[in-house]
Amino acid sequence: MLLEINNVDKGYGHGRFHKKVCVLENVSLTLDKGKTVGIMGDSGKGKTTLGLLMAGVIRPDKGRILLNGQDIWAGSRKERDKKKAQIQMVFQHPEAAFNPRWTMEQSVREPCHIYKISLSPQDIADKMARVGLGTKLLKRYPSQLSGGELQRIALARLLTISPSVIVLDEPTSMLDVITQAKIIRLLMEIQENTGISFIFITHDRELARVMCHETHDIGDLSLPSSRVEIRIAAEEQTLDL
Amino acid sequence: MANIFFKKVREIILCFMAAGLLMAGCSEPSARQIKGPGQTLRVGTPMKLKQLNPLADYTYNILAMLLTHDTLIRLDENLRPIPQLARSWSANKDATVWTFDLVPNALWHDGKKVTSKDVKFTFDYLGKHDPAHAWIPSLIKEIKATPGRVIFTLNHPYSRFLINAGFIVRILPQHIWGHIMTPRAGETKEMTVGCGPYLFAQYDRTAGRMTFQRNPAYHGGAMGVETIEFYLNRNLDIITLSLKKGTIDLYYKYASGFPFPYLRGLTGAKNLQFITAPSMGISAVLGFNMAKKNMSDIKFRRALSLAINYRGINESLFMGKGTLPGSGFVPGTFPQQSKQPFLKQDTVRCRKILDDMNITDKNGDGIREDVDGRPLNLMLLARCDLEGHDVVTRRLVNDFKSVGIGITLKTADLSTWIAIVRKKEADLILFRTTPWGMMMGAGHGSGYFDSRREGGGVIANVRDTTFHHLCDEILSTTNPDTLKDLYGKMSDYYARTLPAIALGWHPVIYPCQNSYPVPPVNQIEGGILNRASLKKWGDAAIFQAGASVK
Amino acid sequence: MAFLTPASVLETGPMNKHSRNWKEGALILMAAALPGVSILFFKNMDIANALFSPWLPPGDGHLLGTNDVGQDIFFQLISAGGRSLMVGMAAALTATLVGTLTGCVAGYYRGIADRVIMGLADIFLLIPDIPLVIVLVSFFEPGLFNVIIVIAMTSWPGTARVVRSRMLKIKEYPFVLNARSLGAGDGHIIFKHILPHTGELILAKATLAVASAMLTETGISFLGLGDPCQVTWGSMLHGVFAGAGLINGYWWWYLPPVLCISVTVMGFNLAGFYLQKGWGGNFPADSPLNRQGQIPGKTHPEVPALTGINPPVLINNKDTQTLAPEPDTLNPISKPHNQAPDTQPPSFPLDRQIFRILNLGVEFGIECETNQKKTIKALDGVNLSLVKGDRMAIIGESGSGKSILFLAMLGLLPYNARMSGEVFFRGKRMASFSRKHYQHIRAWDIAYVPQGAGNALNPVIKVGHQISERMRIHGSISKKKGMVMAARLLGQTGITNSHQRVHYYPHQFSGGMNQRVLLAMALAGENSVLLADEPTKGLDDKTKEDVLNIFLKLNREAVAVVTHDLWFARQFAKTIVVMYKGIILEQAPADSFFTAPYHPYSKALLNALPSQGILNPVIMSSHNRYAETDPGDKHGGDSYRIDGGDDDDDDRSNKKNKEISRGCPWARECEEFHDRCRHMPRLFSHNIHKVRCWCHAAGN
Amino acid sequence: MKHMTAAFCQYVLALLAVLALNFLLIHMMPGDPLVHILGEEGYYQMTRQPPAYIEKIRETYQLNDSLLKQFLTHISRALQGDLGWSHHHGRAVIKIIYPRMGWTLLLLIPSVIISTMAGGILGALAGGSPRGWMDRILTPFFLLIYSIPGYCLGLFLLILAFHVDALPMGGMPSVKTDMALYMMMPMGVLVLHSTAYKYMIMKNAVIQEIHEAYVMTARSKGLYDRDILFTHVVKNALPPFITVVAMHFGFMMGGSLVVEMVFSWQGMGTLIYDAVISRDYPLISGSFMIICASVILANALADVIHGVLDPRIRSGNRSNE
Repeated sequence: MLLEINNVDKGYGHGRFHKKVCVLENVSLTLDKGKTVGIMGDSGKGKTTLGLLMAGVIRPDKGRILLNGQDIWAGSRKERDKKKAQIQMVFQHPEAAFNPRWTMEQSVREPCHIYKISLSPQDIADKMARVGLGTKLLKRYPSQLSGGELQRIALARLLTISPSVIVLDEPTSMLDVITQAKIIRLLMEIQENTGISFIFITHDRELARVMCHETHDIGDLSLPSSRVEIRIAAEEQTLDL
Repeated sequence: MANIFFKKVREIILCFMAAGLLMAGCSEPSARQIKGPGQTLRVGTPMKLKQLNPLADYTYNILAMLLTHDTLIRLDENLRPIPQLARSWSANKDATVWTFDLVPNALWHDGKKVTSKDVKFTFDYLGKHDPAHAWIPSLIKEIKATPGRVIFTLNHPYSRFLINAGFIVRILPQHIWGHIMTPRAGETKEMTVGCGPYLFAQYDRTAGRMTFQRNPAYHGGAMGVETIEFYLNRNLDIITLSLKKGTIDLYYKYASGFPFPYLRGLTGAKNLQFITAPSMGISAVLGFNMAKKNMSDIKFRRALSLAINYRGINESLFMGKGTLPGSGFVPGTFPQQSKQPFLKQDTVRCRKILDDMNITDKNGDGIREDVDGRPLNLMLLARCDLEGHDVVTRRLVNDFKSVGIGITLKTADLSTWIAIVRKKEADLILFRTTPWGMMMGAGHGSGYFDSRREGGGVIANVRDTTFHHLCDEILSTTNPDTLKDLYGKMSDYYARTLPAIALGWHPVIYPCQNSYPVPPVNQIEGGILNRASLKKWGDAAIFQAGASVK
Repeated sequence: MAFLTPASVLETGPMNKHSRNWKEGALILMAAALPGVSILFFKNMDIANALFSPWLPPGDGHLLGTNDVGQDIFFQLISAGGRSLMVGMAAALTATLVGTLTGCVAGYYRGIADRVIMGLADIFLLIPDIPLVIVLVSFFEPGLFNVIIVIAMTSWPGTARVVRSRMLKIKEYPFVLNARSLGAGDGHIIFKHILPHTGELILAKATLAVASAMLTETGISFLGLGDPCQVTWGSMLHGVFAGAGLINGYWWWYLPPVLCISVTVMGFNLAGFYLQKGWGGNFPADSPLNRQGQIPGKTHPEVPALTGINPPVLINNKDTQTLAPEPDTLNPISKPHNQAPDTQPPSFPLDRQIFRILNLGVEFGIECETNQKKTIKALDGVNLSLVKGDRMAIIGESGSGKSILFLAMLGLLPYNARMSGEVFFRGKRMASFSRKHYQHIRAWDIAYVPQGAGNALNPVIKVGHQISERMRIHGSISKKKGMVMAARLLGQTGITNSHQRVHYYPHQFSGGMNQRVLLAMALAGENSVLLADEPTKGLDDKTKEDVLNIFLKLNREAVAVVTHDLWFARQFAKTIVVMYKGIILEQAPADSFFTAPYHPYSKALLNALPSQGILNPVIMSSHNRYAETDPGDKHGGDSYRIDGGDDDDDDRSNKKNKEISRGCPWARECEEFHDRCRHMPRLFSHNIHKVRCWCHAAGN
Repeated sequence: MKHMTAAFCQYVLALLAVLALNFLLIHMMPGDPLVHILGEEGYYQMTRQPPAYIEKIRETYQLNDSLLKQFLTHISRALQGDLGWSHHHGRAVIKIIYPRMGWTLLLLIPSVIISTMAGGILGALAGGSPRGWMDRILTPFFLLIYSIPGYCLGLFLLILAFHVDALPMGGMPSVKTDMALYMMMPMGVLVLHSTAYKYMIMKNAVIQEIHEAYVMTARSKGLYDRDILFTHVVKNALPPFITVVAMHFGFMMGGSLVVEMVFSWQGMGTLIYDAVISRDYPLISGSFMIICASVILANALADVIHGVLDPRIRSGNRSNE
């Protein structure tokens, strides 16, 4: 089993004196290699939080996240980073996923720069071709590209460090139908070629049915006792990292 | 750790921010009508009053001396003692026993009779309770009070007892102050009761307006002026404007005339007369700390005195109305002194003297190095709250730099100034002398230099025993002739040893409405507002009736 | 009040350095710093301290006369200016440095550091600064150095608070989360990602801090607490009042310092405001932090307000829309180039047509990054008519201008929009309507349901009041009755115990419920025409069904819905209009459209639906025959940026680009591409369909 | 109410910290305070006496015990309203401060109210139509006023009064009736300066609010522009505006110090300045505390109003700004 989450809890504290609002309670999930697991549910139920947990961006209050059997939060910072490099995330808002002041080339080179892996222009061109884009886009700013293009470059960026799991947090909800179709087909294609497994978070049931091998509803996964009807703002508003 | 005590700044801020009440309201410039009795004298002053307690508040203490309280004797405009509560007085040969015969018909404002017991009580009470009068127990051995007479026996001969005790101590009613254990705490209405020619009427704290009524039952005969209104805490801009518009009659500030820069604002006014008199005090004095290395050498002090541009100071500070200062330090108003040459600026001679002393500019940075090679950098301590002193300091720094003497300026407020002087850190000390200060100690400013009189506003830099003997001699004789030649010796001593140099002698100018006859000037009582002028103005029915004063 | 720092309150999004405002700010800054800068030439000259005869009025040899000591006032003014500026700058620099550092630490590391630093900052902000300054200055020795420290001590909290709030915002942006998930260290994140965005803000803060530092310094030395030897403008004023300058009317002594202080401080304030865009001007749409090329107008429904993860400030672009009068007077712009006029007469009689739109074109002029003026055509030659009893659904992807169409029909176009063509409402030309008439129509005739995203509801007014507002203002019914009506309407839209929920505030409602409130608001006026913009956007399936039922139950004269949700369109609409890049590609009755669409774009649209199983052919890259002729295809083809003017200066052949843009908009992606497609096809009618594609030209 | 208690203890903490800082600072001041108690001559006389005598005097004026002890006694007494005894004025500090505070508030409260109203309304109108005629005239004018330092503004008015006889050149009226005449100029300066500041704040707040979606909704309901501006937009811009007004109250209190000096108005400003000059420790500490207390009170009040006006805050769901 590639990625395993067993009874993880996560809650957010609001402001100085408020008690914690629990969002997820004893969530368990398993993901096999080369498979796509879908997580569905309405907004405000904790899907994004689960995505961040799996990607190792935020730390679970209770429970463990195992990658190939090892807890990604155990060990020194260096080891943890190495493990976390295996799991990457694509975000819902394409234009917010890139630093607006950087050109696309700088953004694409960032992962390798951080992990000190050498990246030749040829690698970049090949990755861009993999997602169906020419290299001319690299000289432009994120604000000069469309949503679809940005999302594809985000994928290309992750492919440069060849992760084993990619968490897709509603990647196409901001895009229109045709672009969404293209991205979905692209993802399926990448999965076939490289065997990367996906966690697909969406609120669109049909899309999940088309894309994923198995799907779970966030409602059944997470059964928090103090079920607080949280509005969408509450869940995403304060990420106490 | 010096910090800034801006008495002068307060002065300026006073003139800018004091609770300026525009007398008789600008909006209603009342024309002067001459009416009969009930005249009002309106006095504008920048002095600030904090509490109605003659022992605790500096300003009210002055007003008490001037109006509501009597002293044993008074000094007239030529500094000769004249009777007040004491009808007559006499001293034994070696000035150790002084007897005063009291005036029989003196009454307190609340009607009780003034007795010799009150006089005895006052001296004992103040000696015990008031730190400011701590000299009484050490000076007076014993006071005997018989009906109509008081006899003081002193511990040692003290020829100026008449001035110090006779004039300084305001006689207090025993039946009121007897039960006040802490004289400096709090203020009550009955504290204002005295036996002087004027009664305290009322004080409006917010508007800063205080009124005194004439005391009909005054033993020396009722004064001429009916009521006196003081407008306290007024800034000089407002006072100048009010004088010009005739809404105040005269300006009063203890121990200083009208500030020269503001005089320029009054030049055009036709309704004003300017009474001038040579000032008893010196408003800017540069004292030398004789203990410090170079300062102890008279040649160096001479060189310094030659470097200063006295004419420039006269123009800047006194608008050219002052005169060149004499090396005898004591201004002309004191008759008993010997003629001494004037101080002049002579940079050539000054540089020659410094070169002879081998204090030359070795490294060419414009500042001379003293004998053992260190740059000559003198510390000038100045009071930051005295009128015009920041002008003088800037001029001095410039003058000394031009002859190659570096100056580090340190300005300090009164308390820090006193702390530094006592620690003897500063080389040059800038201060002022008040008329009363010149009378202190053995007189002629000796109080400022005698090293045995530490503390207070004095620099006490002369350790020379000949000077100490000279002072003791003056204190032990009352014979005017011997006093005259002793003071002559003192002026010679000043000119010869230059303990301090007066930066300029200047007149004191008091503006007042020209509808008044010219009043006598008594600088000890603060200028043109004194008992003599109040008496004189009473006869001339020239006041306008009590104008409704806002 | 003279010593306050407005900076902490006026902070808005950062600004791009290219824009015109920055240059004006710099200009003012230079003009203000002139008196001080001149010190550099006269710095060490000792003429400023040479003594002449005192109290001279301006005249021979002395431009501004001499002061009480005899120094020349003019040179004093210059050397004092240098010192005042030096003090101001030094104090502002220290304050900004300390503020930025503490702000970063507090903002990034949160926890105790945040509490402690912010606690300290609050205390310093709470203390009124002049009494503190006087106490501190009289505590230290006189000297410019102490004055600098004291001013810095009282002004660092302002910067700290602002930097901290900016850090908090940016820290939670996806590109930071992304960097963190990649394992980037804190240093990398702070200096590479976060600080560049706060650069302008810190610069603006520093400039404003200089202004207030100078004010404080002059205040201190005016009170006489500064260093008597080192003259600054404040101590010059102090000298004036010691020497009775005011009463004697020495204007040449007190006027110059006062004027210098005021001009310099104003210069810095102006520059600070410009830098901070606190100034009232509009925000250039093209700053790199804003979505470039998108149709300006945050309220523009096409561009989704960024809800969800990140607070909207940074990405959202504040458009220029204002309450200024609507563009009633339309200035005709050039006829859309080579647009073949549709000769097709409208198929319905005039009286049954509620809305008739003839050749409508809407253009927006925005400044792009490279500062050229660029116009974007949101709508390009639209011909449409909304007929009585019709239920029309306008389909198209975001950015195709469908929402702009509604705004044009309502006359709510943003300030910088330029409209061409005609819109007729019930046969009357809308351009001739007065503002009052417009407002009457919107109140009683046309109901508009705005898009639910962002805060379409006023957060501080009760929901019930907002629903009944339309009636209260015009129909003048009482507030209480309004609430009852609102409760009824809310109930109709399916919200339970609406009597109680009417008193709630928008933030207590979920996304779906907000949408229903907007619907109730539109239903309030029993208006005859209903225009709904994306009624089902961002809703989950169950709520979508409820909304659909509501729409089905409506009995309005005409209903038009803009949506990208094909499922909703299929259930609700009678006629379907497909729009792409501001041009209508196909108009057809619903059932025949969904069974057999004519236009290739419509086909691709239907195939892309997940419910259809995403049948689009696998496209490795978006090259097709058409694109091959242009190997360096810069566009992935689906860029929904409208091809307005030439926005890629590095493109090889602008002419090529122009030619493509004149052709059929879908040409690049179209499967049945043909040479003819290089020219824009007309709207041909093919039995009951109207389609703009050459393949169907045969019929005419 | 949770939100209220959090803010409340924050303010109490701030007050205590302010007091501690102020007490520490003032007591570190060099220079011997006795000089001001005994006066120049008195001090000179005293220094000639034996050290024991001096020690007794210092004892009577509590200048000897340790700083900390003095501070604790000061705090405990302050809470009971007894701010110590000022030897200069011979009266309890609280009695000195009370009337002076009255004069300052008499000057401050009306100018705060007037400037908030004027600044708010003008700002809203100018914000409502950016680059309209209102914006073009008012913004440069207010920026000019805002840039001129307070005391310079005061000086210009004083010079004006110097030439125009009707206006009194500062100072306090003794007759209550023409209080307005004397108050006119100092208040004029305060009002002008703070209106300029508040105008700019409100204008920018309104400009930002105009771009919100609910304005579009309101316009689509056919409301008149004025109604939209004042019911919708201003209601949203008000809460942050109120916070700014409170924070500004602190600055105005500080600013009034200078205005009182320029117009010699017997308020807290002149009191603090005199106290610092004459080293009257109890008075400095007391008046400093009163000023800080009033500023903190104003901020607390604004927090309450902010909560009332903005329902989002009231329901405890305060956004993490």
